[in-house]
Amino acid sequence: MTALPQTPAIHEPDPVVRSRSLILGSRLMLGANLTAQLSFLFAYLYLRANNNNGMWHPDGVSPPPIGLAVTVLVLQVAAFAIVWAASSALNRQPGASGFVRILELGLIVGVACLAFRLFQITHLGWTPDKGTYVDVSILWFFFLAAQVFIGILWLIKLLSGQLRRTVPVTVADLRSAAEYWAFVTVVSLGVFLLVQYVT
Amino acid sequence: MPPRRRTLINIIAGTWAVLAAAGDIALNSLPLPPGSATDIAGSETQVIRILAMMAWPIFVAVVAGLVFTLYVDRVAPDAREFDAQTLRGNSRVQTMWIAGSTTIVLGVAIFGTITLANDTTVPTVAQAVPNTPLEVQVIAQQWYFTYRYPSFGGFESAHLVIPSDREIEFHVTSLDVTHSFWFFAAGVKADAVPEHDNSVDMQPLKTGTYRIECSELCGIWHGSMSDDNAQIVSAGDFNTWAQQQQQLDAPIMKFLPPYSHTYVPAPGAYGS
Amino acid sequence: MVDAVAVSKTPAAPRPLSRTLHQWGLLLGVIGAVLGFLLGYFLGGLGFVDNNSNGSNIQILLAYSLSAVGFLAGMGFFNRLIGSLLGQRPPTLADEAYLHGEGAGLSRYFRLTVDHKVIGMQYVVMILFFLFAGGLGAMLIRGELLSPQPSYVTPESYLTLVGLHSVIMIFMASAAIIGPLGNYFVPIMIGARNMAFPRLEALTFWLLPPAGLILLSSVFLGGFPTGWTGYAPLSDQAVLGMDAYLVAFGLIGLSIMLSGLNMITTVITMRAPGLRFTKLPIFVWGVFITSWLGLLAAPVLASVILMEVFDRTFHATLFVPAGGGTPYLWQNLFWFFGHPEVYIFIIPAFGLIMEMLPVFTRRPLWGYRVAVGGMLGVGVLSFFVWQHHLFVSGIAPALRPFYMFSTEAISVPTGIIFLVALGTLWRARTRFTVPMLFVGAFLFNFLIGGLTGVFLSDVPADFSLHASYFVQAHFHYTIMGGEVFALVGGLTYYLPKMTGRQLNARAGRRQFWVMFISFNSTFLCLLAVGMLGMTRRVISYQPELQGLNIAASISAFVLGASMLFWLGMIVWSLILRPALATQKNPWESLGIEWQLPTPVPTYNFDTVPVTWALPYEYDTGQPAAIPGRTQPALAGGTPT
Amino acid sequence: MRLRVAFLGLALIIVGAGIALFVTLYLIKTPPAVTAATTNNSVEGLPVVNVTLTTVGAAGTGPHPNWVAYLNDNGDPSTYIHAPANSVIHMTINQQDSASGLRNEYFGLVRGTVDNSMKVNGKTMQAIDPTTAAHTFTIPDLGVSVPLLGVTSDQQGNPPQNVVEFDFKVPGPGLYRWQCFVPCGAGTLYGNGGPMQTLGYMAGELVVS
Repeated sequence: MTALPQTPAIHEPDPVVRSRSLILGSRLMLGANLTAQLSFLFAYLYLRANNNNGMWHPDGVSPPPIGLAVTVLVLQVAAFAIVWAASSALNRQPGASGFVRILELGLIVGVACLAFRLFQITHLGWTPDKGTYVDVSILWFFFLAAQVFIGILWLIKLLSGQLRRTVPVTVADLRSAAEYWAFVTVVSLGVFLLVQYVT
Repeated sequence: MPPRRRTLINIIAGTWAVLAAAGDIALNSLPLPPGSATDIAGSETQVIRILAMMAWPIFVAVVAGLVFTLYVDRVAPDAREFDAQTLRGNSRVQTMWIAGSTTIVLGVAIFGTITLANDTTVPTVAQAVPNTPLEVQVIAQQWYFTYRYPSFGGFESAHLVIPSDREIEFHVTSLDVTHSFWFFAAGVKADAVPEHDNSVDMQPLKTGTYRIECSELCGIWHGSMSDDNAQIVSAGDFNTWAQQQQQLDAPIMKFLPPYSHTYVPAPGAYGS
Repeated sequence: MVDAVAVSKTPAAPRPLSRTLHQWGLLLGVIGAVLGFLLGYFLGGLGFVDNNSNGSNIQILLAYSLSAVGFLAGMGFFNRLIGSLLGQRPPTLADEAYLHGEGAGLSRYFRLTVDHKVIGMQYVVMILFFLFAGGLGAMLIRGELLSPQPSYVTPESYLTLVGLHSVIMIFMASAAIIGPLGNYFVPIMIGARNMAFPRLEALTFWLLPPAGLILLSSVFLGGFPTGWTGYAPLSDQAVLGMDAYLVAFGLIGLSIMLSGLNMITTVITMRAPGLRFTKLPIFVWGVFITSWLGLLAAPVLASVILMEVFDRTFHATLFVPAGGGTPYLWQNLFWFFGHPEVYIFIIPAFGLIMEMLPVFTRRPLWGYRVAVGGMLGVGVLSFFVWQHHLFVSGIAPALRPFYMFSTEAISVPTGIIFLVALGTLWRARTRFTVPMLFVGAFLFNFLIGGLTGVFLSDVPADFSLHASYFVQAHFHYTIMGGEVFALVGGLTYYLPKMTGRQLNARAGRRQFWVMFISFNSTFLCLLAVGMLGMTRRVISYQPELQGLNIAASISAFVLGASMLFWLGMIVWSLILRPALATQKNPWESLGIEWQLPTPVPTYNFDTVPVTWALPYEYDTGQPAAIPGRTQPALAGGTPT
Repeated sequence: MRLRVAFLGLALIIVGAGIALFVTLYLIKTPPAVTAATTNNSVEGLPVVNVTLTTVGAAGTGPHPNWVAYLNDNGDPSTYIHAPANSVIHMTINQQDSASGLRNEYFGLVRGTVDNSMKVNGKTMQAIDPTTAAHTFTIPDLGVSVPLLGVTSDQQGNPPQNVVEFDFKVPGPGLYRWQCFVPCGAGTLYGNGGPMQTLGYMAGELVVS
């Protein structure tokens, strides 16, 4: 027991390993997220195929208003595109702070997207007893809203660390966030197509 | 290989052969459940028997191998002997093992598929008796099975009675949560799912009184949702019983809903 | 910005108040839980959802969820999260060291500590607590089944008892090996100083005690009638205890998922230089494969629980046919999670026994690569078999042959584990220590578990055996006879490393034989009653089966007593017996974990060794790597 | 050291005893029993015993005052009936609840009683319209099932009630569960939750000794 040298009292984690772990961890999280989304997709298609009692899509239930839905989707795509652009900007010039303005814009668009999504959910005129199309869609919208909310928190974390000069944003951090937004955007697009057109 | 070890291996192999053969002979003659009251119960019994006869020698072989390798060469926990021979693997043995187990698995799967195909198509036994299958609806509700006989005016009964000379077509459905209709002796098990028609065919072979139980957890009285008085009776007895039951049911007949494979009962899901 | 300046002036300033709060984290957590409960109860009572006559679901759901959040907040889990949202400076190295429990005594076990070894020990205690709580349920169930009619338990209590026993055991089993031994030894075995995400690791542990307590508290709300499978629409109908089940299971699923994420990342990114995947100890492989199952399967559980909450609370009809739903939705999604879940139990046990086998046979693991392939095969196939739980449910009859085949195909990779075990044992001079006895018992029990599984995978046989005690005995053979036997053996093996004390070998040997024989006599009887037509989860059964049930119950009581005796042995060696200086490496293992001092230093390694081999080279007697110094290349040990 | 061990042991014993007490109390909680009153009458040579129950739309007392319930003479929710073996139970049910309708119409039929009939307010009936049933009294293992006619809104009396009387034979000793088959657990899915799954309300046991 005494033959070995004492370990140092304070051990500094290797920053390279740390950043690899963060990238890998966030991608694994997307994998887990994907299986959750797939179970919603399964529920949607399975209940649609079952149409028990004719209650998949009973009379009087219409898809969400197309204008609002398109707005939410456009904001979602825009937020993703802006975050992606910020990530590219940082990637081109690591260390430069030009990306901050772009990222702030992305945050604002993201918040707008969340606000419109919540507005959409509360103004659908659906109640949960109006069949399963309504049920899966509402639940899925909520799930997406939660995902966007997490994306917003992520951007806030990056921005506040950068602006207060405590935790400068690294290329890897921003790329992970951009990948996350890409994922949420693709899912939103899929949900939009399903809920609007595969009713 | 030292002679003593060879003798030991021979003894183990001999023990395996004797045990495996004795077990399989016993399994071949044992009256295994669920018995042979119906054609599908018979084929289930046969499948269970064959699987058991395959599993037993494998079980004995692995246990013999374990006992041999563990017991014969064991040393005390604090012994400091080492075996000089270091084995890291043997690709031939591995390939053989994998090929062997894959073959067994394929065989079992093909055998199961064939049995399943036979069970779900026309029964093989009843061809001598030309008749149409008797439709019997099993209605599960919390916590009771009732039975409807659409070819007898749709009367309903609290006990299952079926004739032994006809093929029976069960249609299992539920009025509330998921139940499972288990007619053990007949080898019939079918989930009763609300607004879903789950159909099973079978040909009774033996008359008798049997037990029916619910085999899917359905609430407080799940354990009591059984009936020890399910009967397979002769054709004559069945007709007598059906007439009696129709008389008993006469006061309620006008209130029963028209026969249908699934029901959407009047008090809806959440009342009203 | 004022704050930032202040912080940047004193970068390494200690923060006494936050540390005091942190020190009392458990107490604050309890206070947070109570406050969260009250807040949730209040918010739920504001009346934005109609109550039904069972009471207010939303109140209970919010109360439980917020109490879990409050508990974690009190423990200090959100400090860093909120800090980073506010752009605070990351914790200093001194803070990190404090969080690792550096220099702290026993108190580090009772607060948020991110040292993987502390978390491993916390897991040991929690697993044992829930193992015995679930075991108490089993004893009560067996006591009730002494008579074929309800005797001392009412039917409603019986269902709750069955439900609690099953969920507690599922919950215990899903973390039984990967929690204590995986967290403790995986970082050491891969030459890392900690997990990739230490805070996340602490979170995966601290999610579980609230989950367990919420689950147990369901008895105050009338219990839940559905067993662990929670089949809808029965669960839509159940009283408020069902909400406890949903919240608890949700937390468990979250923990499984996060633990999987953390383990995968750790194994991929934190391996010491030179440690290739082909040189990973087999236990690490087991944990690694399991983690993938947890990561990909548990989110499905989370989403299906979300759907059930929606159904119960807002009267949606996802599982109610009258409103367009279908019970099959629950069954499909639940079992899509549920079947990988049972391999989450058993694959770490495979890894664990294969890790112990070379130690006691004094030779390399026979066929390391096929062993890894076997576990991988089990893991991959486990995602394609879930419909074998639905053979009698009346959906998709055409798919039955496929699922029959895929289920039976799992026995090929499982058989490989037996091949590897037999190959390693072949002509080895096996040392009959207590852990080795448990390895042998694992192989025997799991053999029965596996062979009975073939009966259930065969559709015609399954028509007779499905949902009977045969199924119950089958999965107890795999989980209790497999995983729990591996856990008992594994803890006996590793406790000297974890605590510095060794269990009494003589008492252990006797305990083993009692446990092994009573286990088998219990579940062989139950296999028989299942074949004779006794349904699972019933309080009354056929009177003619009473004899076998009495035999099973008495054996079960003996089994329970032997488990209690084992617990007594642990307590005896840890607390009551005077501290004995045991050997550093009582099993003479070559594994790197045994080359470290006991207790293991906070950051495990001084310098991480760079040259690795599989730690099974007993012919040379050389450890794979010796921590603390850089090794010259070993024979056969150079990275390939 | 000694002290610590003793303290630990004491704490363990206290906690263990507490858990054991709680578990025991939880497991054996049963509603109050209704014991059959003996009479001098006999039917077909078997002694007759009397049992009287009341069904109400809301129990009014206990932990669930708004649940439907069978009440005993004291007005407590109670469904545990104790009766002697090999006797005939003369059951009187004061039915005070309104109709909610049967899920399976078949239970509108009177079965398993002496003469397969019942008396409602003195009038002999063999079946009722399933939509007018408020509850049923059904012992599946004895084949006994009696629908209880719901009170209508224009019915007189205080409280308005239908008195349902019937006789049924009790075999040898045993435990027979009984329940109601009208989905009357309002607000729960299929009306079969809550009171329908709780002993003392709409689920009970007939203990024959």
